[in-house]
Amino acid sequence: MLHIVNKSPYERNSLESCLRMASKGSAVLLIEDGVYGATKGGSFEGKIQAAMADVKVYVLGPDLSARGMADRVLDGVSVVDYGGFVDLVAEHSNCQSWL
Amino acid sequence: MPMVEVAGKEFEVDEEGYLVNLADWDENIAGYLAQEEKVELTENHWEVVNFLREYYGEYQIAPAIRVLTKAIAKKLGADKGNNKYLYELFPYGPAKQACKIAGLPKPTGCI
Amino acid sequence: MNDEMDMEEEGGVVKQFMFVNRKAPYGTIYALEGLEVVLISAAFEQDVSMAFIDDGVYELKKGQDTKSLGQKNFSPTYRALEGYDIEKLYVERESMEARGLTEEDLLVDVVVLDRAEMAAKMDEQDVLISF
Amino acid sequence: MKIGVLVNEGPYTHEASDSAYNFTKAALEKGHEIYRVFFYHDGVNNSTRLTEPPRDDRNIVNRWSELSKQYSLDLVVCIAAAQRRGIMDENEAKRQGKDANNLAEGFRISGLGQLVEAGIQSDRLVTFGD
Repeated sequence: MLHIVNKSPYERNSLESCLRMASKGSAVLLIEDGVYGATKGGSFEGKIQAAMADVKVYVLGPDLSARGMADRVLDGVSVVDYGGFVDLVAEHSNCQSWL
Repeated sequence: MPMVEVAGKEFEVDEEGYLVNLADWDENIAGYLAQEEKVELTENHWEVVNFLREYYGEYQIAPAIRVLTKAIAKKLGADKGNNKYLYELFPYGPAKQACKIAGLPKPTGCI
Repeated sequence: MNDEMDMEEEGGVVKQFMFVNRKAPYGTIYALEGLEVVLISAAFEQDVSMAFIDDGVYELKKGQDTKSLGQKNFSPTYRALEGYDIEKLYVERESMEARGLTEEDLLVDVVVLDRAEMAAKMDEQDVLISF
Repeated sequence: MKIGVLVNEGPYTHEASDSAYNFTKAALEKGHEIYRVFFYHDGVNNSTRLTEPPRDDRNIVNRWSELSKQYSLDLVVCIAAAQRRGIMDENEAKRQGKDANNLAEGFRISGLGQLVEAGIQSDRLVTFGD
């Protein structure tokens, strides 16, 4: 399953809820303001790193660059473009957007 | 929007003849709305109209036709809870006509 | 009363649809318009369920009274779902408890799932629509 | 693969419509079929042809219309949500006795059933919103 999160974890609990519900082996894609969740130095860093033991984390490159955070991506998080976003949707049997 | 006067009471209907303020509804107005739909209200019609008003009062929606027939079958018996019976009473559709006469809002979420 | 024409079969496909509710009522329109989709989905003969997670649990709180708001109180409509054959209402236990609510506070019968059970339910869906 | 897209927010305030557009375009360019893009909630505001952004900004409405033309994309606006928010095509405006209509080219107004149907017919349904 693919989980899509578009909210900053510093503003809303979407990412936290998503990680609570994402089962082992699923993927989490961070888009829009959600990309802040995958960056270094913030207080959410530890939570993402812990989650990465069970789930694969992706972040949308165009949203990251737009926010000046392209050089802050956490190690182990994969950066994808819109084509990669489409591939993730196609590869997983279903997807849930944590609006 | 057009204003209509029935039995000394003024009320508003929309462009398609639906009652605008649900609270305005009374039996005289139902009679007027039925006349506009060319439906002559009998006891059997009233049974459905009153059922719809009760349903709306309880759930705040007008039921889907499938749900209406099922619920009527449960309350008034299978001889009344079927499409044939309801369409005989309301030839242009129980959804459209019975709801209008019952003063319920115009259905919006059509398929 | 939305399906004057009966849209029964869609080529006989039955998919598992889950409507995921995570927003409180009245503050935004998502809960109300989400419910409208759920009611329509009943006409398509699919395997429909609703999940209430996070603030979505508040949608089911008993005793809602919107008179002073001038908004329609749509909470009674959740009780109509049964008549639409939508009977799988799942509430996540952690979300409910975190908000100080119990099953007795809810206006419909629900199935309370803990988070692992809810996660498993989500995984098995064909289509998830979230509001 | 057949993909359905649901857009729940209007243009400009939220990035949702931009994300949906960029996703849809990328999917089409990769050779996927977009079964339908369905606009719900404030998402219906993506379909008003009265939109007139500054020249140096993107025109979100026209962008959808053009994509629709290029790929014969089915852009469906929910009628119930549209009526609440003042989005109308010519027929609906006539039916409601309104003096104007504003639906942009390439969009059509239809019922919520179109969303459920998109879920049934598509291999995947992706939601964009707030």
